[in-house]
Amino acid sequence: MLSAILAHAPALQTVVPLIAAPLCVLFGRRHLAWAITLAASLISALFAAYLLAQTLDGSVISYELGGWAPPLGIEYRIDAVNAFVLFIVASVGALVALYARESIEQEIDPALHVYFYTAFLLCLTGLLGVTITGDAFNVFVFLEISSLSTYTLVALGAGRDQRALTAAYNYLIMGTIGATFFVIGIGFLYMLTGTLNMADLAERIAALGDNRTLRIAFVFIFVGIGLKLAMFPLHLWLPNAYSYAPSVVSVFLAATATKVAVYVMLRFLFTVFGFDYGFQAATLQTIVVPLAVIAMFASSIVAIFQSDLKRMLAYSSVAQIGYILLGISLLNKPGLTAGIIHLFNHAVIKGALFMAVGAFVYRIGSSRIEDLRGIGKQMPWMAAAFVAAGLGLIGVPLTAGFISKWYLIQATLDEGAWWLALLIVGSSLLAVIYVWRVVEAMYLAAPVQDAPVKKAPWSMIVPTWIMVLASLYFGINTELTGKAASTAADLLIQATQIEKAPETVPGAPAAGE
Amino acid sequence: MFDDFSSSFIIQHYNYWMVIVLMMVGLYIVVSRGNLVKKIVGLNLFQTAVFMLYISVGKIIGGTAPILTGNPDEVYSNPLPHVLILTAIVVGVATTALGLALIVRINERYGTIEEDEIADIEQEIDRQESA
Amino acid sequence: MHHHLILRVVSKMLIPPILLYALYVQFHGDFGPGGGFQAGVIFAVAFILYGIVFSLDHLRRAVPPHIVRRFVALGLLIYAGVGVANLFLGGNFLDYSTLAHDAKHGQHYGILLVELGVGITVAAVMISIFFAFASRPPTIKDTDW
Amino acid sequence: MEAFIDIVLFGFLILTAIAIMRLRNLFAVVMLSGVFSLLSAGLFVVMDAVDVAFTEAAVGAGISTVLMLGTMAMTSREEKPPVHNRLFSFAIAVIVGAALIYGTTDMPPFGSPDAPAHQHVGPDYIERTPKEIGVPNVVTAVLASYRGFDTLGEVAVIFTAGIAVIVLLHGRTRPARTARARKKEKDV
Repeated sequence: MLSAILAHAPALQTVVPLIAAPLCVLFGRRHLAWAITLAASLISALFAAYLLAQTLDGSVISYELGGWAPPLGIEYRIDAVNAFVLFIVASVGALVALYARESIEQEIDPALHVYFYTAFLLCLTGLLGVTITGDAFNVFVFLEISSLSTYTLVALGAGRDQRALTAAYNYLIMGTIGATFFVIGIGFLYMLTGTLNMADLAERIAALGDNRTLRIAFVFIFVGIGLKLAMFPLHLWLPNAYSYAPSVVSVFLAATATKVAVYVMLRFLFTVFGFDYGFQAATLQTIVVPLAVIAMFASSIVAIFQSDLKRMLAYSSVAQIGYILLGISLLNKPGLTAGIIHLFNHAVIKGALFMAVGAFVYRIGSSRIEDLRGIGKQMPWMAAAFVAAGLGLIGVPLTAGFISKWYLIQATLDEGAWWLALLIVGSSLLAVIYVWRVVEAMYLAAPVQDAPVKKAPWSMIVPTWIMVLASLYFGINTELTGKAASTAADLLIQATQIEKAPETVPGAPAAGE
Repeated sequence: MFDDFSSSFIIQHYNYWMVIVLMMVGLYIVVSRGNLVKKIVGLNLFQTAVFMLYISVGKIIGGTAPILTGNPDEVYSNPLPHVLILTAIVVGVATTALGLALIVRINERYGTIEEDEIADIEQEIDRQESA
Repeated sequence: MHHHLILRVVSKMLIPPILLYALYVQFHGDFGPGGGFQAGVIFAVAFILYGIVFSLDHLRRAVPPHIVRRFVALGLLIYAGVGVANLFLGGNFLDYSTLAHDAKHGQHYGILLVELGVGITVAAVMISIFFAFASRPPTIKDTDW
Repeated sequence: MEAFIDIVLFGFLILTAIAIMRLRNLFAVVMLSGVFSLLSAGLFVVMDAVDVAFTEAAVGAGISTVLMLGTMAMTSREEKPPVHNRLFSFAIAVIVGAALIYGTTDMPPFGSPDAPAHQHVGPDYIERTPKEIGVPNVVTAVLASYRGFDTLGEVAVIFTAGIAVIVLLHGRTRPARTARARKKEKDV
């Protein structure tokens, strides 16, 4: 029985939250909706863990939806790369579901709680569906499920701050332009190859060779996803969306949404397009490396001058995405490993930080740094969690953040780019400044409130500390993350190398036909 | 010879170019206009132009709609782009509905649907907060 | 729009054929253009017309919003439910061939069911959206147009 | 003949789009966007996409227009003159357009039966549908069965939009109106 269920794990881990979402609406009770959400996200996380365990040795699972063999039907294709991302998204989803119950009490009108959970489940479904699929158009469909539910979730912040509405609107415009660019790119690819299946696309693109239509397809897919993952000059929607969304939504988005977009980027760059022909490699090296470095510095500096903690963390996210993109665009194995490991570590660290901020908002109703003065004594658990996760953000040894930066610096040194290594260290010092500003306010300043502030509820402390402990654990024991990331990097590089030898691909039409 | 090539090249590609002109107009409206409703209209235009691109890909000259008639000599246009665009149209209307609902709420809170006036109000809020 | 007598009479005559046409589009999608999505929109249009020409309260009485919301969920559940049923019948998710003894019949039932799911959700969502928009206070009056 | 209709429709579409861009009366803009949808539905019919045309007419010209009119009734009817940097917007549109046109130069010719898109899965669907699904409309077969999971996703998108609008526009119903309406009914 169990093995029969596990055989369908790929489909189920997306479908369980997808079915749970309408169930919430059908029953229409908020406590029941919470229970359904928690159960569905836990089940989904278990399936994801199972898939990760199955693929950690480098094997690939293929699941044919509707029983139609690809490329005729839609295929779910899981390898170490996306299994790892699935695991991140689903497990963060489960923790956020636990955390949400108390957090939304204060920030969202109780009449809307059922719809909050529904939108959250849909967002989870969308992110999981984007990650697991092996079909290029299916990516778009699930991307839009996650995007539309994200706009809704951000707009729910309007109960606390009306600017959530304009943040959601701007995100909608930018996100839709991004998605449309992506669709244009897919359309061009379809025109050239006649297929939508990613593996099939990879073979046919390799056989095609360089081509102007292909170049433009690449550019549009790159820019489209770049908008979704807040790549440096395209990040303008992110700070407002993260700052005005309800706290729990900020937690979930910061920990998962951009990570999934990075994954899609990886998948298209390496598996679908491959790096064989110069155009993409040149684009990445000459455009993305400088952009990533600018993001690391400019956003960190902007973060230093923020008076709102959520906003500060949002800018810090843009900078951290810079590290991930830098690792990827080095185009070597250590760089890729660094990028993927940082994907995971940053998800855990930012998740923990935003959870701590959510607890402050829950108790004192503000996330402005000056209102947090003295909170270190009043909410010791959450303040300590913030500091511990903040150390990870800086990259202090024995935290997960250190591991990512260690790999990243190694990767730059492998390329002989010692100046990049220096820049990475330099930008980490900026993180010290903005984290210190908060620590200073929390511990060294006199409390603003005379009235005692109550401790955060357990249902918020527990998930926060699970995240914090994870960030510490994965800073000491890198077996799981290191293995998953290096297997993933190997797979991605292999995918590119296979395409370098198109004659080994059976059945692909000869170039120039 | 060259003339012949260029005219056939135009005939073979004019469809795509017309679609691209429509896309440009749509994108220009989205980026240049400050009125929130107008932006959504522009976005719709942009997306509809992309739909046309896909449908152009599916067209076979001399073909008919892919509804099987039983005649073995019939040439059918490619059904796959049609299916993709049916999905995309639905996604488009979903986005439009969501965007418009946001506009209604923004108007209730800010009293305007012009981007620059909203920006002024938000700056004012910022100033009050830091004061 | 209480003063538009002609509109009211004409719409009363129009609504039943619109509903009928929606059903035709819903169940004829296998043979000609159409299917659940288009049918759902047309079906909803009949109700929206009723709501516009008579009044929102009339429409609320005919189809209470909280019931419509349940239908929004129901359609999606029918679709996903077909997929889950296929799992129990030993196939992959959404493998309709398992629904009958012979694969082709199974496909036929499957398509009919999922199209029904699509139609229900689309119609219910469209009506819900209409309710949501129509029950906000307008700033431009009816007579200003 | 098809090419002629094609060009005429494109001509009208471009004119409509430019009018939408230039006009500032939102009522006219919304109506023209409905016209744009109808024209594009016509174009889809010419290009053999009857199902798409049907949907575009119902959705683009119908539902979207109604929603936009509703929004307009609650907001404003006139667009204020744009204050944005037009040159910047123009540059973006031109760069994107130029990139796309660059991309078309290596494209297979429009309508050619030898294009790669018509050599792979496309004809497979047409060939296999009668045997495996047994419905004449291949679009329905692909939509609901071969790529049925995409359609499930599509229903989820519509569901999300429904939830989103319910969330955004909950509460604050029209109190004055309903009270008046109720009174009227009592009087009758």
